[in-house]
Amino acid sequence: MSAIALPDVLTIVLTGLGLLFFLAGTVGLLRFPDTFSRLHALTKADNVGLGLVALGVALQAETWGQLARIALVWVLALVAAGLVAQLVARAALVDRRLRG
Amino acid sequence: MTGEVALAVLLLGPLLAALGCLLAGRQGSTVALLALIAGAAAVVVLWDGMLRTGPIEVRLGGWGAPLGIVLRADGLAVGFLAAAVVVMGAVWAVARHDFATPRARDVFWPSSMLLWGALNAIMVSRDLFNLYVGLELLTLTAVAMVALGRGPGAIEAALRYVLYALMGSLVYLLGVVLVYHGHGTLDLDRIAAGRSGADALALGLMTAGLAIKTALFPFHAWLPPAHAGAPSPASALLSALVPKAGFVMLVRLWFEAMPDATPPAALAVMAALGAGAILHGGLMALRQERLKQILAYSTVAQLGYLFVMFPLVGGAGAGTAGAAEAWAGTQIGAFSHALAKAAVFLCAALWIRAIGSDRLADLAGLARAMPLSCFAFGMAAVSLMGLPPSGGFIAKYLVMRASFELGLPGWGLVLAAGGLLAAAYFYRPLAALFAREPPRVQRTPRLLEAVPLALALAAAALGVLSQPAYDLLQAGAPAYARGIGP
Amino acid sequence: MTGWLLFAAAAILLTLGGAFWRVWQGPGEADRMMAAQLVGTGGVGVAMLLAPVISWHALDVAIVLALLAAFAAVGFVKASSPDGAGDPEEAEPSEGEEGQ
Amino acid sequence: MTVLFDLVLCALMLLAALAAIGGRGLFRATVFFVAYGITVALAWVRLGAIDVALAEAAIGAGLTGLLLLGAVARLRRAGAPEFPVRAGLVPALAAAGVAGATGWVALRVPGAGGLWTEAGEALPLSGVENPVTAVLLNFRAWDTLLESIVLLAALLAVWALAREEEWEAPVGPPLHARPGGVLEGMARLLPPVGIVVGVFLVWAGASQPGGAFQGGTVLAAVGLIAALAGLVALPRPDSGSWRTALAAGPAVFLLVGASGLALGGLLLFPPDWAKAMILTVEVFLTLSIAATLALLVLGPPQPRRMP
Repeated sequence: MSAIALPDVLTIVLTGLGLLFFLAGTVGLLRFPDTFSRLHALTKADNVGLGLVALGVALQAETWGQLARIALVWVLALVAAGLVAQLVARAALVDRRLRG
Repeated sequence: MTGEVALAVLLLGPLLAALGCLLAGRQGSTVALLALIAGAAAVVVLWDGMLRTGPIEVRLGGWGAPLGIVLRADGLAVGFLAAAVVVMGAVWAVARHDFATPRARDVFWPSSMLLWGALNAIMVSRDLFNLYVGLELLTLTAVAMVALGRGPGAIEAALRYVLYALMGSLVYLLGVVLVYHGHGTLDLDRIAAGRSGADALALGLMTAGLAIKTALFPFHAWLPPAHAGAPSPASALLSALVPKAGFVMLVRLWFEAMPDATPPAALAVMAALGAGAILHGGLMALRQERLKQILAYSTVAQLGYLFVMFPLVGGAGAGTAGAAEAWAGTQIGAFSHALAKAAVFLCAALWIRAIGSDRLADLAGLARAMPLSCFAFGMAAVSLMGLPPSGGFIAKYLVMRASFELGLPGWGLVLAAGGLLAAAYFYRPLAALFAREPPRVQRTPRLLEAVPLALALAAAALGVLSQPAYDLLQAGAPAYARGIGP
Repeated sequence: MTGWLLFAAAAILLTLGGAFWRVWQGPGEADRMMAAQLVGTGGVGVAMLLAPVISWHALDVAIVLALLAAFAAVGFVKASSPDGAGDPEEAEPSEGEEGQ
Repeated sequence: MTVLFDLVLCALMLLAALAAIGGRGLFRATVFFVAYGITVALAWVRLGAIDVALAEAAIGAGLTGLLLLGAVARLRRAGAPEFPVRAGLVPALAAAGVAGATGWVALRVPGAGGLWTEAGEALPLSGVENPVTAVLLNFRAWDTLLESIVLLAALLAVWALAREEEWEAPVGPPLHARPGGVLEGMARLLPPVGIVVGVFLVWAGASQPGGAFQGGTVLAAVGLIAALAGLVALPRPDSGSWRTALAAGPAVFLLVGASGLALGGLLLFPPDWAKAMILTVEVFLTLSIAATLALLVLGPPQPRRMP
């Protein structure tokens, strides 16, 4: 049984927390009553989750290039999720058939 | 080196020409003509070089198998390269008049050059995956040509074609994966040198995929609507050349790459499917009211002839003179079908231009107004029926003789039945053409009518000049079919 | 560490199972689309978690996934606009009684 | 842990595939197809095939989703009945049988081990360090050359679907968006990033996963986002500059391949020049792949007035 290095502990903690957010997002997606609240649960939860996962993986990175890519992934995901949530919500608002 | 340059002209030339046609727009047909002239010269160089030094092999990029791709122009390949350039040239002459609108012109010229390039690539390739890529290119260009046809029927036919073809591709590719798994190579000769427990399944999958692409009965349902729905000059390419690519790949697989994985029963099954195609295609052709549909079903039947070869070349007779005759007869049959079928479809193209229809009833009396093309149609029909003097006759004669020599007369009788059916379904259009009715037609230049006539005469000449064709086909033929004792 | 990262990746995949259920169940098309969006974000997370384990080049896959995450959703909102080529923001919400 | 991950991933992949073909409704099937593309990309990552994962992520999860959703919407507007997307039992069983037999035989028959050794030995002579790029652009350049032209053939087939009188119209539907809206903002934000990513993938392809196809797909995708927001004018199929873009990659590839004849053999890349030749080909190929894919997704030319 060897001691676990500090970055590894942090990685486990951060990615573990990220997992919880993913789980929360999914529970929201499954349990919330209508389309708009489901949208809301999802974009918030999985972006924080993804951010925590990204931080956790970043601690394992070996080069600056890898760090930069991890950051880019997260920023892209944030932007995409925000824009998409906005667009889909708007579409559902305009056309109620999309809400089911 | 000369051979390598000639191959480069035949492989890269059409592809470059296709890009040139895309950029040239209005001048597309001129670009295509230049490529065809260069291609014809290259075929002559290859043919000559091969007769002097044997099959010409090129290791692309200098790598060679197993890492790289090997090309080889053997007798079979050069024969099809020659047939392709002749048919392409004839189609060029008619298509130049038929595809005048911007859309038709802009799609047809690049597509036809790509189709020719893909065909050439398949004929000389010795690599299973490279063959797959060539077949994909061929199929997609063929689909583009079907989609060029008018009306929703053409789109439906193109869609059906695409779905069948994709299924065939995937099944073939699955077989290629198994071969690579078992042999660690994709090169035909290296596959032949080794054995793997996966060979039987791999060959089965690849055969199923290629049977779909070759429209072998009962996988032929896509062919009649596609070939009848495409614009007629395109139909000539599709019917005369495209299914032959799948056939050549099947021959390479069964007799060159995996001769050990093919039990006699499997060979007989292939021939039985061919027999099914001959009977079904012939009977269906009898029931059609439109000329192009008759011709399309005739293609289904004629493709069936090619598969009767399988138990005669492989199996018990392998390596005997009979096998060599069946081999040569079948390939000569394929060449003469290419020439004759292109001729009849080009006739259909001219007649549709002249009278706006291909219904048998509307063709009545056309022989008075367009005697040259009607004569060409008759000549080509003679070859397709297998009557002398024609390539079709020599082909059928050689294969039938082989079937009697090898003690398998049943297959010979199937060919005879197919000939009778062909005579029956060609009787109807011929009777209409030569009926005593005054035709009302738009004038067609005589020179255009001479194009199908030239093709029909070439098909007839194959019958007279069968010896050079036989010698050509012996060059690089697999040991099975070389007529050397076992 | 490898074990934990793979476990976390598997756990995120499991939460995506929930998103699959929402895609299947709907009821609205907006719900299905947003659930697919969650699958995309989860996929980005999994690709990041695999990076230290399999190959750091997996981050490039994560970037491409994140960059194109919005792609299907944009197609969706375009397609659901009246002429199939517009944007929900060009239209007024028709029946907004529950969406205000 | 690897086993657990593999099991979950395979289960998801199968679920997505079954739901895409087994459920009712085109829209749902399409969404599952997108989800399937994402899981398949992850499977390629897991197998270490990053090059394939990149292509699958861009094509399977990106472009195809857009294409299919557009098709679904078009069918609806045309009033086509919502036909059941339910695979028949017979084809399903046949497909399962073929897959099962292939898997069984592949597991039972010892593998010959592929060509890793040969490829490794030849790699120093190939001009690049990424073995995948060496195979695609050097050892088996003829395949790749033909594949790049296959894309063009597919585009010709799509263009053939246009009616004669539509040939004067721009490709695709007339795309527009609210000026200053969210969609337009996105279309201004993502393409610069995407161009950097796409160019990086091409440039990096010589030494690490990436290459013309992956880079070209990303460029096509961000170009399409700009087009979807109405920021770029869509070309007509007879536009000379666009046709040049379509033909440039294959043309340069063909000419470089033919120039090999002067250097000793068809498609020969002499080791000293191989890197320069391959990079030249890749740059032009990227441009053509991006243009071809974008035009493929946009579809045939359409009249500007909607029915």
